[in-house]
Amino acid sequence: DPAIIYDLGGKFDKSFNEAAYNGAERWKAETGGTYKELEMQSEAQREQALRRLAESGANPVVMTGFAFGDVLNKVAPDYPDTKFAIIDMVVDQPNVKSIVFTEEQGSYLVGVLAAKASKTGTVGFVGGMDIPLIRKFACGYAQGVKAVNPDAKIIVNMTGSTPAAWNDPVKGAEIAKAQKAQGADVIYAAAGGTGIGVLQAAADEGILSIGVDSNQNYLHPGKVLTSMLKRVDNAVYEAFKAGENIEPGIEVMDLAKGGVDYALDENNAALITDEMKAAVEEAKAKIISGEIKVHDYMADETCPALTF
Amino acid sequence: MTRLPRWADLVLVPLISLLLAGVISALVILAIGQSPWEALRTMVVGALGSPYAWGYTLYYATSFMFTGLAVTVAFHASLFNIGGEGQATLGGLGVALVCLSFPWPHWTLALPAAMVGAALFGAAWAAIPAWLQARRGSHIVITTIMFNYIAAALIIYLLVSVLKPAGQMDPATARFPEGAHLPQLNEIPLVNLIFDKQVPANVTLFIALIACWLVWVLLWRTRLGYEIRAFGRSEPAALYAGISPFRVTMLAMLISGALAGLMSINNVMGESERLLQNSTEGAGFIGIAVALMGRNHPFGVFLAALLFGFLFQGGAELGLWTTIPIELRTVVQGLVILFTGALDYMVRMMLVPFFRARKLEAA
Amino acid sequence: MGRRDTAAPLDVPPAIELRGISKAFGTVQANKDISIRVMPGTIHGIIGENGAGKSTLMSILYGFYRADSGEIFINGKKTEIHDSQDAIRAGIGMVFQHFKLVPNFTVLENIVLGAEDGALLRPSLAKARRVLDELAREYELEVDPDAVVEDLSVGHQQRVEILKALYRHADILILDEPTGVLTPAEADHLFRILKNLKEQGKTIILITHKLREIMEVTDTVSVMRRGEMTATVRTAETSPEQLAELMVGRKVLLNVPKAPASPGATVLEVEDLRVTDADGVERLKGISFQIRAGEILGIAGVAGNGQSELLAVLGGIMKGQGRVRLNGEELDLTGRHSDGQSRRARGIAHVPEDRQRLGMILDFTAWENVAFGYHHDPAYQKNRWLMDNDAILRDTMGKMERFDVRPPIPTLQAKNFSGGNQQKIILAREIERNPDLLLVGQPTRGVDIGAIEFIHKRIVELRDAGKAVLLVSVELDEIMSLSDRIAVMFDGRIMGERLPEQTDERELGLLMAGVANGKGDAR
Amino acid sequence: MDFSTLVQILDSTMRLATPLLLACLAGLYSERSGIFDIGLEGKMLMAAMCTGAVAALTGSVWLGMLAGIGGSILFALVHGLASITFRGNQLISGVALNFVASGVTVLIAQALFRQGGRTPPLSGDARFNPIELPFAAQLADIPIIGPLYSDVLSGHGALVYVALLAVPVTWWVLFRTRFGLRLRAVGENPASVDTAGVSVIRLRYTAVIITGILCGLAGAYLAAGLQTGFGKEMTAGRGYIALAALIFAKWRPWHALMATFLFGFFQALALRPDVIRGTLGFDVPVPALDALPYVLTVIVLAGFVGRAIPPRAGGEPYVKER
Ligand SMILES: Nc1ncnc2c1ncn2[C@@H]1O[C@H](COP(=O)(O)OP(=O)(O)OP(=O)(O)O)[C@@H](O)[C@H]1O
Ligand SMILES: Nc1ncnc2c1ncn2[C@@H]1O[C@H](COP(=O)(O)OP(=O)(O)OP(=O)(O)O)[C@@H](O)[C@H]1O
Ligand SMILES: [Mg+2]
Ligand SMILES: [Mg+2]
Repeated sequence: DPAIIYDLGGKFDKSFNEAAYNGAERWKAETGGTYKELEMQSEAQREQALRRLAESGANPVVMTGFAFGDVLNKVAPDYPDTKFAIIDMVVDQPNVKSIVFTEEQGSYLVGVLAAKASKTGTVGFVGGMDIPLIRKFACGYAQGVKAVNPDAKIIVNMTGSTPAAWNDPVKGAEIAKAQKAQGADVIYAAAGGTGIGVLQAAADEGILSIGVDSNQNYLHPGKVLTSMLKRVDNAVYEAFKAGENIEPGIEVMDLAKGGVDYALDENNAALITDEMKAAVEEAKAKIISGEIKVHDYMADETCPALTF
Repeated sequence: MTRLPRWADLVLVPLISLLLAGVISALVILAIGQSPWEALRTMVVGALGSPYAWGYTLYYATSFMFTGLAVTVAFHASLFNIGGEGQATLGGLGVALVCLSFPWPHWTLALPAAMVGAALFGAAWAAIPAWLQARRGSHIVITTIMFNYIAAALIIYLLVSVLKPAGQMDPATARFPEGAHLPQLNEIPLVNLIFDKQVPANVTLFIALIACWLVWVLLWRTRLGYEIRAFGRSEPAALYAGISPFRVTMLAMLISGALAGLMSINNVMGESERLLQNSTEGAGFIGIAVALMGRNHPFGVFLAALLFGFLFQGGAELGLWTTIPIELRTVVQGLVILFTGALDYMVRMMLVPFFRARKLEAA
Repeated sequence: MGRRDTAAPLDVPPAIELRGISKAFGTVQANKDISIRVMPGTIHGIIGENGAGKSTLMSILYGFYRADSGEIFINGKKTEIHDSQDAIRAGIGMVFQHFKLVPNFTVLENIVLGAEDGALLRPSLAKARRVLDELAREYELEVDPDAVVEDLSVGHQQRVEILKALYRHADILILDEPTGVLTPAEADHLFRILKNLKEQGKTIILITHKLREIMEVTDTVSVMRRGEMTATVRTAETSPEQLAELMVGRKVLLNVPKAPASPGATVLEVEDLRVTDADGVERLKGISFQIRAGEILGIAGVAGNGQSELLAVLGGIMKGQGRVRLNGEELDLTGRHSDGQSRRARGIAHVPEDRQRLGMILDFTAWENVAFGYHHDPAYQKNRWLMDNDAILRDTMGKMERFDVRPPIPTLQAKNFSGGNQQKIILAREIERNPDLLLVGQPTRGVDIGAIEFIHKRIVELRDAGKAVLLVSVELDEIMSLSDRIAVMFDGRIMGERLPEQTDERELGLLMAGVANGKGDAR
Repeated sequence: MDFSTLVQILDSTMRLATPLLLACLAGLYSERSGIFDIGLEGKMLMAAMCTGAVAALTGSVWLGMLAGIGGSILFALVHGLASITFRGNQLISGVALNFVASGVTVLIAQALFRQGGRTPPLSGDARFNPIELPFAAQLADIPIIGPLYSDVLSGHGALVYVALLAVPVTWWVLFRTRFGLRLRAVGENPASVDTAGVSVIRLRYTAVIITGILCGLAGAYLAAGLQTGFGKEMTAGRGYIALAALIFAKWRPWHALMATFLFGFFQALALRPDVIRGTLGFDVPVPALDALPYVLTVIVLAGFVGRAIPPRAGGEPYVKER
């Protein structure tokens, strides 16, 4: 059986891990198969969890989150017959598949929408843990915003510097309120469970928010502008489907492959005008065609549109 | 009130407390619509069913022996050290600094050095609450709780801002050099006949056993131990006997902190081989339950540590293979502490009629 | 033993009647089938040795403890007293041996506590202030209603306790050893108040050890021994000698046979010794005396006048200022060598006043207690690191035999020995060290007559072996019979020194009350 | 830091200080009666779970709050049983109950909702909705006082005002009523209360139940005010910070208000590292801010800033007969 390990936020974080859960469930519904799953409770458990799953014969073992990288590097060689897949991190082992996303492209798209929807010309970004990966989101977002409104002000806040930052809705809400006070009227939350607080506060305060990873539009219908979809669900689904024959190596899930996107559904249909839609679809096409190159923060740890 | 015979006090009371905790846990499991029997079976198989399972149980038990002994030593000086968690955390820092500061050629050299680092850092973290208790009368329970939180904050800061290697995203130190790798049970000749798969239990287990014995010697065979016990029973009397409260408080807490710190040899050096956030996983707190359950005697601590190793590993297995959340083990742990530490009088009262009846029969 | 009942007038029921009261604490039978009748408007005394069960009996009457069996009648009516509320409702007030006041409350708040007039405090306090004023004038019980209790002297705290009872309209007032902490002058004032109360028709029960007080104020008196009521007699028809005999159950042997002292060289010289306690109160205010080899110096005084601190500072438990020389060499009073270990190393042994709190660890075994304080003794060590428990065990068995400790089981926990045997273990430990100076406080407190004789004999033997002994006791008899010289302490000072054969209890009593030259007419 | 930023931070402070204040006052009643309680954390957690669950099931925040109070009182009674009736070690009982709460809340939430130990998100009437104080809109334009009134004070959930009100009420109860006098007395010298004919046991149980109620409110506010539902370990040490505040406040109600607002202010500041950098000109590590309440408490405990003397009978079971 395949197995999946969720990171600290837990599988019901309505965001990153939940997307992975949805992928696994979709596989289950379609194939009728069973899978093992595990939620991390603490940093120190990662190794035991990996080993126990590998021991139990699970194959492949999929894990969500960069934090497994180091441990996987250590564990993978001990189980050469087991295939592993890790999302958001590159682990160079013969039996590991690394799946990464071009979050900067998806973030660019929602940045375009944010700039179009903002009346104040100030937009916000709330990140989770302050790591290059999250800066990559922020940087792509900023590029999208600036593409529409070069004078826009972008307020960036990170929730914290530890994994606890993925799961701190109180702090998310307080940061969102602070950003609103500074003039932001659209806030993009790339912060896992913390984002729930951001979306809630934005809805309470009557401003717009942008969800992340899963489609979060439904959380506050008419108040969430859109969501940056990161198809972790697809990644997990594909990995489960490939089963033991999963191909090791690096897979980049980009916009062209449908790895990232923005969400449009009945919950936000009223918020996205035709003009906005046209703009974002144009940007999308240009990115896919390569006409627009969205800078990847992690390539050189710099951002043309933002200073951290 | 009839007094219980000593053996009842030492054996029966903890067992009945455990039984009560078990019964209530079973009720909780029933209440959430699961089968206690199934839960127990999963735990037993997962924690005791194979050498591999034992490898985990013993790994956790090793940690709990250290933290249990830490609580025990302080307890005999009538100091309730709730700070094991923080002291073990700091011990981990000591281990990490030692392991990373030098390209260790062989574990036999790295281990003693790391032990010194762990003990020193753990003791240092206990020293301030100890001093505040001895000199300023600040209640050690409150100060050690505060120091747990301060330790957590300190480690986060250090991991994120100082110790994290460039380019790494998760807050952890670099990996320790190969030479600092402690042999795991599956890597030790002879022992590896039993443990044929890689298990986290490592040579620290033997150090923990030695520590149990040494603590027993300390408490019941040395002058310092005598002074610690005397001071713990009666401070005025200790003063009369010329035992310095300051000295005993400091020494007991330093030893306690050092023991808690030494735990990090097991988890930081022996298992994860780098310092992580929350590396202790609550072992400092479990030490309280272990000490209470073990009646503050090193041998009791040894047994209780095995029990809690079983609970911890078994609980992890529950989380892994059943839909019973892993938090069940926190509940059991809390109930054991409650019954052995706070409701022991109730347990005794339950036993008294039985012994009174026996006495009457005998008479 | 002849039992005589008070002949009561037939028309008035007794204010208090107890029938068949029994009470056990674990294995200790504190009260055994006790019956007693007290007529209204009288002062009834209860005497008995330590631990005889007096406080227990009164606490039962006050509802603080519950009797295992027995009945209580108040003014002829059977009354169920389950808690203190019931007792208060029945008109009973009690002043406990250990006061039951809230130290950081004001006098007024303490008085009102539990007797408030409604859910709000202000009206209650205002009323209490008025009533207090009346009571104070009526009974000479002045206290400042706004003073914080912990700032008051013991005598004043006691007044607060009495006022508390009166405020609750007590017609029956129980006082448990009220004079133990008072100077004779304060005690006299108290007795005036009691007589005054009696004239107002109140019934009073007075517990005390002191025969003099019984003879002075009571109308009737009951004697308790070992949990039993041995007799009740009219005070006018008895004598101190008879009461003493009733108390201990046989003729009292007051004097230990001892040879005259033959003092040698000076062992201990104390000069201008001062001690300040943790609260900053000066407890010893410049004390000087000497003890020579082969001599027992007895320190007499009302408890709380600095005797405890004197023992503590000499024994290394407290720090002090001044000069103390042992065999001509200065003792460290403040520095590193001012602790108990250093004192023992210098040849000072110490039998503390409060044996259960200071002298031993009740949870330790007898043998562990034999090493207590001497755990550094080379004879008790196996090597540099380890203690030699077997050696201590062997030593303990010898000591138990020589001091007739019963049962002679060294592995028994100290708390399982009776008080007298606990004291013997401590004495064995300290005396067999053959110290140059023995400090001994209240050596026979709570110890039965047989053991008292034994203990006294050992102390005298030590003196005869040429050692110096400093004896502190609140029992004047003990001081008189053991000491070669007597010093009387009052308020942290030595009021005077006397030779036992040239003084009497009256003179010592005056000195204890702080009357400078021991002559009543001096001030 | 400009004024509007300050208003912002004070606004956050109000929200973040509220659970601390309620828990701190909760601890005050218990400890004033002589029962030490380091189980505030667990009671809050239990209350948060019960509130989250019942509010989610019924859609009513008020029913949720009642459930929260119920759950908290249950734990308070167990603590009372251990420390009053069975004369157990109060510290150990508190530690134990925190563990039980930490685990059992997740177990129950998981069993009820199967969402990883959370309760479903609350919205609408299942949460404490903001209350506009009278004239908030009209007064908003008055300089300084206006924003302080209409942005900081106004616009919070009901429990914020309940917490603020609880301070004078507690002071009044403690120092102006018969119950308060007895409560203070039983924490200082239970024998004095006992001999005065008042039941020590009943007084202490009453105090412990009040503690349960206030912790219940604190937990309810966490789950349905500050957040939108219960999450694992969501109290995040607030019970211990409240305990720290109680010591900091030296067991006095008005001081408790100040201490909890100070600690709430630190928490609010920790959310705004940018403001700290802007004001101080250098970075203060967020962990340092997180640790500040604990460090301050240790300093107070050390007696360097006025000695904190707990109620004298605190922590000791009342035993008449040995
Ligand atoms: N609370 C208690 N628990 C257990 N035993 C007790 C308690 N109070 C008294 N005792 C025991 O009961 C016996 C009688 O004690 P009580 O205090 O009544 O004596 P007493 O006559 O008042 O003595 P004293 O003159 O020393 O005050 C003693 O053996 C004592 O140790
Ligand atoms: N805590 C206890 N546990 C068990 N037995 C006890 C305990 N306390 C006292 N005893 C036993 O009860 C008996 C009575 O004790 P108590 O202290 O009242 O003796 P006593 O009659 O005053 O004798 P002594 O004159 O020697 O002081 C003793 O034989 C003692 O061994
Ligand atoms: Mg008495
Ligand atoms: Mg006795």
